[in-house]
Amino acid sequence: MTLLIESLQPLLIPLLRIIIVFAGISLIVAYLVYAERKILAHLQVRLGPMRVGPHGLLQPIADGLKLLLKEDIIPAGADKWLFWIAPAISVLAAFTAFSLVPFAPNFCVTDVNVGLLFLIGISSLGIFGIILGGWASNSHYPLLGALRSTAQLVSYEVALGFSLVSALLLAGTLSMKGIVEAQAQQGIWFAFVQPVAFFILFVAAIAETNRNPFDLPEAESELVAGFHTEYSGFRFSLYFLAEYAAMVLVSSVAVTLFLGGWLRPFPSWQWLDFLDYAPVAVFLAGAAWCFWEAVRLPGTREWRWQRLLLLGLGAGALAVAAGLMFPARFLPAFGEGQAAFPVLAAIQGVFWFLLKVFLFLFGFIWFRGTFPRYRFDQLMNLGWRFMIPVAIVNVIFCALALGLSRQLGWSLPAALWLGTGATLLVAMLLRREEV
Amino acid sequence: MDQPNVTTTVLGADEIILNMGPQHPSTHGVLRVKLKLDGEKVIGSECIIGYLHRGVEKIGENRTYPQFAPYVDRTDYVAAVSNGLGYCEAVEKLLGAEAPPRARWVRTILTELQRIASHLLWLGTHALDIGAITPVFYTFREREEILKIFEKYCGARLTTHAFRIGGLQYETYDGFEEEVKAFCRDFEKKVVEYEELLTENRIWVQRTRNVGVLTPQDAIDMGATGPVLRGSGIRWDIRKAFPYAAYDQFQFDIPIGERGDTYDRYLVRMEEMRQSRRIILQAIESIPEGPILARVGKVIKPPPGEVYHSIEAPKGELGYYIVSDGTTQPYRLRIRPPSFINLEAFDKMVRGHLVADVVAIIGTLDIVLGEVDR
Amino acid sequence: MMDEQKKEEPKPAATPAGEAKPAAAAAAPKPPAKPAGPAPEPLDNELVRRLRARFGTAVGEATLDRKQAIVVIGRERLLDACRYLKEEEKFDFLTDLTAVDWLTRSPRFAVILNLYSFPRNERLRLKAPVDASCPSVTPVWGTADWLERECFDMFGIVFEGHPGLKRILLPDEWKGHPLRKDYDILKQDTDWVRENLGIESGQ
Amino acid sequence: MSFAQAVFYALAGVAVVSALLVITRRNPVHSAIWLIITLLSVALLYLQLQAEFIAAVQIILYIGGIMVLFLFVIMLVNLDVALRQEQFNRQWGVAGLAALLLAAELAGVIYLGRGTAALPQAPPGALQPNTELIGSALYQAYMLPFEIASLLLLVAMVGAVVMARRKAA
Repeated sequence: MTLLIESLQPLLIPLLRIIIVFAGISLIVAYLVYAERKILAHLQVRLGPMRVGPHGLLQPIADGLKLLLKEDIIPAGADKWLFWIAPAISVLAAFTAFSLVPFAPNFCVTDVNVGLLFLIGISSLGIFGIILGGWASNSHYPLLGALRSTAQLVSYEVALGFSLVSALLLAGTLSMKGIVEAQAQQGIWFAFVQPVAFFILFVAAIAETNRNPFDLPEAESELVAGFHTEYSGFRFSLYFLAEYAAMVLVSSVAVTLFLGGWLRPFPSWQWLDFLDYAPVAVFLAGAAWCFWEAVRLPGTREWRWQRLLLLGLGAGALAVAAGLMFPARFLPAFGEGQAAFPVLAAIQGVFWFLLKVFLFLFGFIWFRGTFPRYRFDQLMNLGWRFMIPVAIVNVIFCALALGLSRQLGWSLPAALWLGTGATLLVAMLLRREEV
Repeated sequence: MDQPNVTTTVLGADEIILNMGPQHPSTHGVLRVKLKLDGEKVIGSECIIGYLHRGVEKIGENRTYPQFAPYVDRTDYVAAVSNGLGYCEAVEKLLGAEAPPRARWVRTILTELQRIASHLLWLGTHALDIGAITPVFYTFREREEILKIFEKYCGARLTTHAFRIGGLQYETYDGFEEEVKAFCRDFEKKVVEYEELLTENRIWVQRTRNVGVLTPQDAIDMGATGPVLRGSGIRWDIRKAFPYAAYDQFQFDIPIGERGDTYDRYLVRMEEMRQSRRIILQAIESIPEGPILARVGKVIKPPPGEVYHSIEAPKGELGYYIVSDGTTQPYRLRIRPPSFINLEAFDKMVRGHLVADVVAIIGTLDIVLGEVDR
Repeated sequence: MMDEQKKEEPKPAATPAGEAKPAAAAAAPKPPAKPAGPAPEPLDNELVRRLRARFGTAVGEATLDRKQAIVVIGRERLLDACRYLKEEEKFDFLTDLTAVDWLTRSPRFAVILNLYSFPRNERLRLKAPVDASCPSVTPVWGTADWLERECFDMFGIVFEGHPGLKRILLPDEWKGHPLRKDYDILKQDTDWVRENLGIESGQ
Repeated sequence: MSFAQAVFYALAGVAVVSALLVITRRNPVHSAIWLIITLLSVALLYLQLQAEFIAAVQIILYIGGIMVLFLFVIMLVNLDVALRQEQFNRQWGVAGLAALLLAAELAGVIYLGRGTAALPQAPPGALQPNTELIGSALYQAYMLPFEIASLLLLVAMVGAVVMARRKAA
């Protein structure tokens, strides 16, 4: 018995991490949907969900329950086995890939030395969920959606891959953690020296996650709902989950590769060290807002519960802020003595990482509220005749710059900016040809 | 694993038939389109309509002239005021009567407001079809203001029945002028707002340029009217060609397109909204005082004969052909529906385009199925 | 009345002398007291004369009703007349095509073609008395396609030479033509309703 | 049998069985799925051999790329016809015999040479750094073969484009 426990010991910590990541991502995804609805609503001069909980905060839970309880319909002519398994593939691929994302220096499920490759490999399995789901439905719209999806994902994966290569060249490693560490070491986020690659990654990421303006596989006004037209209830919610998880995933990859992962902005500038206290400030601000709102509520009885809730939330936020500032000397367990506030130091990486991911996700939602949809041939043209050539040119110039700085001792950022300029020139030429 | 009994859709390298509608998000009602596809390319199409057919023309033969007026509101139900204007003027012509100036001025104002409302609805849904989900909320915001004016004027927002044979149903309410002026003042900025979202948006231009091109010859041959005809570059507007209501009193331009594509029709309608605003502002400044109803008698009984009267409805030429046999009911009442005839050009516009363009083309035709099917 | 005349006058500069309207306006009698109202009167202008010269007896009565020109054309020369009007007289736009059921007359129906000319800014209404069939004008104006289908659907008039004459608004299997005068307003194809909608009555 | 061996045999078994299913399924989409499973288990075998890079590339290229295109093409063709066709033609007896002969020959060779061909033990840990080693092997030691192979692929690609074009014209 003890032997069994001992042999399971090495599995325990990863298991715990997996559970934390899984639960965290599920929560983020659920509230991402809420955030999307809210942000879109405010872009569109309306309020969005307001009914379930204060400001509709419990809406995701209500939605989830509704989807779970809905009737699950399998179309008569469908290939039942595939119809059943396809959404599961999508979700599995999206969630498994998170095991390779380094959320903080001390927190990721696993760090493999070919981590990035594995991540891309696993996330590319998600396509099968779409293809097989579209095919198994045995209906025209899903099939067309699946075909569009396939072509789109395969095409943009190439551009995505090339944009990653330039970051890899700079980092000199395929390990996700190593890439962030390389950025810390070089004292600059790769987005600043490889803006073209970052831009291409951003656009390709939108295309890979089927988001507007590249949401053709599920273009509502053309293909009803694309590949998941025939899906309902729980299976539909799986697709939904997979799609949003994929959004978080590509944002995480982009943040890791180009925005310095868990690093705070300008980690090498000492005078910006006060930024380390940003998490505390956020919670304090939250507490202040709660208290202010509670005071502002009308004094009548019907607002009593609202007020209590707000006060409770404010107190909770205050408590969290206090907890973050827990001094080291009362916590011998952390004992290294490096950080004055070990809890804060521990939360630091995750805080910045998620903040950047949310910024990225906000971009996704903003795009959705702003742009019309591309047509299929235009999407392909953009991918093959603009993005991929530019990405390749960018890789070449990036490698050249690296060579110049290594062989001739040029300053690396200067060489890279030169390369970027050259890439932009090429891009302009390509653009002109198209018009 | 059991041997699956899959009946796969025939998707050879040749053709498939794709059925769009009658329940489809972007067929604007119950239009059903059968598309013959080669891959995603359309090589033929057939519109199947009539799902909303209510026999309006038959009803017209069985109602007295005033009784029928509310029915016309329900043909193009997003431009009820225009329908009412056309019908009332047609019957007035049949009677040989004419509405007094004040009535004509108010009719013009309300009809132009209705044109703006109808175009706003079109803009929102058209953008939505092409994937821009935000403009629809902005346009509905402004449309709401117009509907509020209608509601204050006649108590209804959609099927207004605002006019009466011989003039107006109601006198304008207190503050009507101010509210219309306030709307016009704000609306100028709002149009700019829509244009900022779309006009120079690369994707919008790519999605609409050279899509659904209708040459001037084809437009005339297919009987297209309204913005569809003007988008093809023909400067023709019934408000200028055969002025009715009080349009001969006001200055306005008729925008036209150059290439006859979806983008041109978009620009034409955007400019039409501005011109409508211009007309409203001129009209509101010069509303004459006086009676609002001509003396047409309690019982409308036109002498035998027939008349065709048409107006420039938001969607095109809306005509009423009425044959009277001297009784209180029309002997024959024909509505020339602009949507129906504009939709006829659909097949010509859609060939050679992709499925995604079909949606854009349905949107640019600005059809209302209530009017197509009547 | 004065205002009415002004309106009827062709506005755009593109218009050459509109024959029908000014002649009519000159001929129009002063409107009498209210109850009488407008009445049709005979029309005789250049266009009608040219038509008569070309198509002889096929051109029937020409009238001016509420200042709108109406010309009756025999069904056998209808297509030729349309072609002539489009090509020579520049009536390039078929605004509308419909029919009227004169139950007691013979021929029973009148097919109405509402023409418009962009260069002249002028309308002209053709009437072709027909019984059960009428030549199709689809070769002349593309618009006629759906309009003739609707006419067939509603009146049962068969348009000879139409590329695909079938019902357009009603279901293909529907029996009866609703706009005929002997089709009561409450009448419906109850068999169709029962079979396809599963209810006893659609009303 | 150690844990590693058990994993190996399980993966190998899955690979072989699903490979058999690939050729026996009537529905090409199902065949493709079994092929994916075969490829996946092979990738896992690579992983067991500490060849992480090869495993990742196997997944990205074969499963994420080639199989997706396979499925794409399968969906475009008429499956009804494929379902109605005979899956095995009359030569299957001869083919089976040939396969049996080949298997016997392989078994014989392995049996006869069982002492001589000792396979080297897999290194205890991963070759570090895995990716760099492959990189330097491909670009230094095997530069020429690598370039020739890529040239071959280029030729194949150009050929495919030319063929597709001619058909369209």
